Amino acid sequence: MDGVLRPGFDVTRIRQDFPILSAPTPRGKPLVFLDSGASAQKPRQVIAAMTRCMETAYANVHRGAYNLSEVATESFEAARGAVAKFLNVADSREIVFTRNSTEAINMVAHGHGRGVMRAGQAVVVSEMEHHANLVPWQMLRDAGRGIELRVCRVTDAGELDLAHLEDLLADGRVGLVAVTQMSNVLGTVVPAERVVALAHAKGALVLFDGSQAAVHRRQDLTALGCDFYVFTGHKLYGPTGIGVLWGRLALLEAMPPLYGGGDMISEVTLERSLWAPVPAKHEAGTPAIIEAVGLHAAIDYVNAIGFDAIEAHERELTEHAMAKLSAVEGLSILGAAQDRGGVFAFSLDNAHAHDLSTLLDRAGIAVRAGRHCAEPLHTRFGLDGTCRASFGIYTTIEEVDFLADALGHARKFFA
Amino acid sequence: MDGVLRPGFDVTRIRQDFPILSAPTPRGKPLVFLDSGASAQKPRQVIAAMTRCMETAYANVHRGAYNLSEVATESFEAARGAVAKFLNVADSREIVFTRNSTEAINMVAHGHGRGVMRAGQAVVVSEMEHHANLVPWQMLRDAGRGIELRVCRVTDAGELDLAHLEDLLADGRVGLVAVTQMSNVLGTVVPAERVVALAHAKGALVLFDGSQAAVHRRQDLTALGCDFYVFTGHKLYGPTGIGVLWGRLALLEAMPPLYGGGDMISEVTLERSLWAPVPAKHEAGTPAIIEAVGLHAAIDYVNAIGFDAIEAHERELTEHAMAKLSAVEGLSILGAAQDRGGVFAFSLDNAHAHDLSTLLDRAGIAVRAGRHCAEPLHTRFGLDGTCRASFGIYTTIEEVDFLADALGHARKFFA
Amino acid sequence: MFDDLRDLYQEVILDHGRKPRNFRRLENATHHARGDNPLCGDRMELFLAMEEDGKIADAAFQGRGCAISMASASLMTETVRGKTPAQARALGNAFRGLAMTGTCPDCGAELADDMERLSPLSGVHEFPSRVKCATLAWHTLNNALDDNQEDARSE
Amino acid sequence: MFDDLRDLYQEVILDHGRKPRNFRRLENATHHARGDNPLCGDRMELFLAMEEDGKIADAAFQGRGCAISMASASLMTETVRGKTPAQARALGNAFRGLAMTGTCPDCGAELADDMERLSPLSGVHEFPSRVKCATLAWHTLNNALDDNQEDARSE
Ligand SMILES: Cc1ncc(COP(=O)(O)O)c(C=O)c1O
Ligand SMILES: Cc1ncc(COP(=O)(O)O)c(C=O)c1O
Repeated sequence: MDGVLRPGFDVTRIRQDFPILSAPTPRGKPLVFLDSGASAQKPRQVIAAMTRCMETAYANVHRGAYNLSEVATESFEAARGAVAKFLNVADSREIVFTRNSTEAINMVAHGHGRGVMRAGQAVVVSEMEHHANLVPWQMLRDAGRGIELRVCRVTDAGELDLAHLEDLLADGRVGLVAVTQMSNVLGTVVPAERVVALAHAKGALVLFDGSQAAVHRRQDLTALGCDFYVFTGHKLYGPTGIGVLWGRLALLEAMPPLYGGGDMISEVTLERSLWAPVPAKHEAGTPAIIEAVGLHAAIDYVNAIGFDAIEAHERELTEHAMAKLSAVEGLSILGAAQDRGGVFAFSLDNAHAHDLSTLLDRAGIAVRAGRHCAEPLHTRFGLDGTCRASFGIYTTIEEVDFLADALGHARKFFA
Repeated sequence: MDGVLRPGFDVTRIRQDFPILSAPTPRGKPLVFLDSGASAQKPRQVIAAMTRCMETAYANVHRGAYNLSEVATESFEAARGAVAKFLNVADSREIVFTRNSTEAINMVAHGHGRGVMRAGQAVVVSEMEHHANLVPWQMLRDAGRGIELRVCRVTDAGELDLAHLEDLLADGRVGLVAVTQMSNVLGTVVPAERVVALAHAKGALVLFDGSQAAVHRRQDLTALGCDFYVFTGHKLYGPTGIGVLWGRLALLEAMPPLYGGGDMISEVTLERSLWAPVPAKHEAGTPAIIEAVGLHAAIDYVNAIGFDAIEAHERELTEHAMAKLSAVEGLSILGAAQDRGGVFAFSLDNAHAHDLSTLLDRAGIAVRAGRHCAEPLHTRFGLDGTCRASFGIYTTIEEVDFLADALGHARKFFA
Repeated sequence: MFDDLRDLYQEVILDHGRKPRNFRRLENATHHARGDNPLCGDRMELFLAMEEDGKIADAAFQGRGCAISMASASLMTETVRGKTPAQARALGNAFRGLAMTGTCPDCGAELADDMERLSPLSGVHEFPSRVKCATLAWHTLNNALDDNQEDARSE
Repeated sequence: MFDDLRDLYQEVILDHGRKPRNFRRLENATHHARGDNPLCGDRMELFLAMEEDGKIADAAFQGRGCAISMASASLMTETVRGKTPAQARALGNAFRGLAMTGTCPDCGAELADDMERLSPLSGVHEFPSRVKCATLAWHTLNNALDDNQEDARSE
């Protein structure tokens, strides 16, 4: 493998893998990219894998009997295998490639929600969901199938209110608990094992939205024991256009397909069609072949660094950021969960989030401003919007210091 | 722009743009890639555009207030504009990015079919549809909403039977005619203007599956006057993971969204969500940003060559292939449409399609074997499967000759 | 650190942003509309009271948003008073041009004074994602004049 | 031009492919299954007649497919006759190994003769997309022995 990383964690070395971090900028200021939570940058290993696929090994998959198509099919299916290993699940037929997390969740809301759940059952989400894990369930609720939507509260500290979750589960009518494993606003890491235990005790399945968590923490779904899991390639240093739905085989098999087309059928007459086995059944049409190859390279890349190192680096950054940002006058950080990752939403007392992000951008600092696709959470905390800084494997302590410093100046600017 | 092409058509020069055509092969034989109809190869301009995006201009779109996100959003939206121009439609809000043609058609089958059409109405497809334009309509028919599916016959020559189409339309209950604009098996180019005239005269809308046609012929949807149109990026020398749904603004607005999530809503509370305006409403979640940029480069690439040149080259290839293949003993070509493009399905009298494709692969020739996701068409012609050779802008007369020659040898091999 | 941003955040803007003028409900409003910029969460409600002669007698707004959108709404309510709907719309068009390009070559003499008053917002043209903040109030104005009950959106 | 393909398409294969043996319905079949390879359109129906002692008395098939799948089915029907289900399954496993790797290191003496007869198909291991053609008949055999009414699929 090219670009094998030294053991330990060398952020300077890692930064060299990301061409954009040294690309020219409009005003010549170095890019301080603190929006990895929205989408991460891509290492050259990912870019190279996609290029190599297009330059030497590209053809449509599953269809041709010729060598090039076999090669392409092998690399596509190898990506599926790599995802299964990444999530530590044994059967790669349980890996369905999607466009992104959003599509993966919607597929469950349609296939399992409309196709398998029964009237009178309920779905539980939480107040801190990304819209991707809220709106599909609202649509299910509103589809006139008698499925209820329950919302688990978030505490003032920004944690999932487990006592409330127990209440919501108490009547045994909850069919599915669909919650984020890590908040994209509060940084809160949800006690996933507890959630599974509570839900399973009441006969409810569990879907985790791992869009953020899969980037920051090692995942072992076999140990975790959830029933569905989703994540999205572009946040994991992979390309856009590819995401993952994992589900237990029997669940994926029970789900009717949402899309019909090529590759997802085994027999078609004008009168009827027979579905192909899982996962093909849920992957109609030409899949994102080049992107699957890119995602495979991204997984190889983070594996080569290793989650021990990634988690340690993030812990260091997070603690440092907590200390530094708390010291900025007039700054308040949203949420104070015990277990949190490298995502910080904050407000400055004398500046609107949008104005603040414009200032920071001038200093070369990319942060997001707004509600981060989590409007109900902002409503719950009485906020119109916040700025958010989120870290990646290439984020440095110096960048955090620079952010804190810039925030101090921004407060003076608006004074 | 790098790689501007000389006026006229220089296939040697074009081939140099496609790295895979000179990449090493397992047995050292030059690659004769005759499976572009399944998926086309990618020119370096497309690869470079994607690489440039990832190396210098990548961030999530529509969300950040910082420069890099603005730059990414601009290039993403510029791709939408390029697609609108490519199809010659005035309003780029009518362009919805999808994963591929299959998704685009399914979105119409769900959004328009289930969301807008009424019980008692019918959809017309033809016998020569790709499964992508058949199975979604079967699923609509089987959804218990009282929508009928009618199938227009294909003549022995492999043309759409327009008299039958008129019959099917006669009772005025057809809401939508959804047909391929060019068959991926027969090469038949459908008289699209006639189909629109017949359908509109009876109050039916028209969707064209342009997956093949958009690659081979200049499209002008304003002149054509259809109502929905789909195509897929990977067949147009672009990346996988990106396709296009075009629909009239009012139709796209009337369609309820299929997926919920980020970017497709304008306001979310726990109780309800308001949809964003079209096209955002139909593009939930992080879109295929890098792939949209790649598709834009692919469109620029074919535009630089020009459809006059592309069509002339293909006409020459097609006529040559017709003559050469007809001369191969024991070979029969499926279909004999007046207006046909560079796609040939054929059978050899003494070899099964799959055996034949293995032989051709040994000679370096990549053709597809099977039913090409058009099982009902094969059933209609009483065939288990065929081999298919399909041409791209990089296909040469010499390659066609080589194919004809290899077919002659193959017949002797199995004699 | 941010000195080059004084072009965008001129003192007038910061002042109107902090203390927007005409920031209230208009009890005698004859026209009314909401405006919404989902990207950054700006939301406003605009009230107009029209005279019998068809001129805008009073304009006021409420809402929350960034300095740019608040200042723009504040300046707008000051500027449109006494104008006919047609004049107000024309001014809005000119302002959108200013916000997008930084100049207004077509602004004739009759708009000169008003554009002068709005000119502190011209710096926004260098910040594509902020143009919407500046134009939201004017989109909302059009909707109020149209009596359009849908939310205005600055696109 | 295709001389190096004689390894895959040995004369035996071409012969069995053109004139498959036991190509008929079995009227006295006790077991029966269908097999399907959607990628290339191979389809077959397999019939078994079991003796009272549990051995396979007769095996026959019908269907359409490529030379490899027809030859494989033909050779299989010849080979499994007189075997117990367990023996037939063991042979199928060994054959799948042969088709995938080209050799069968674990094939002990008791399988030697049968494997010898099936060995003309070993060339298929160099053609990953064709392995399924060779193994379809054996998948279908397992299903017939299981009395499984679902179509067999060679994956
Ligand atoms: C927690 C969470 N869920 C879901 C998503 C949606 O991801 P995508 O837009 O790739 O579907 C995101 C990211 O935006 C997220 O942070
Ligand atoms: C006519 C036609 N329609 C639809 C499709 C499906 O395209 P995709 O797999 O990219 O969705 C194809 C290609 O496979 C095709 O040839």
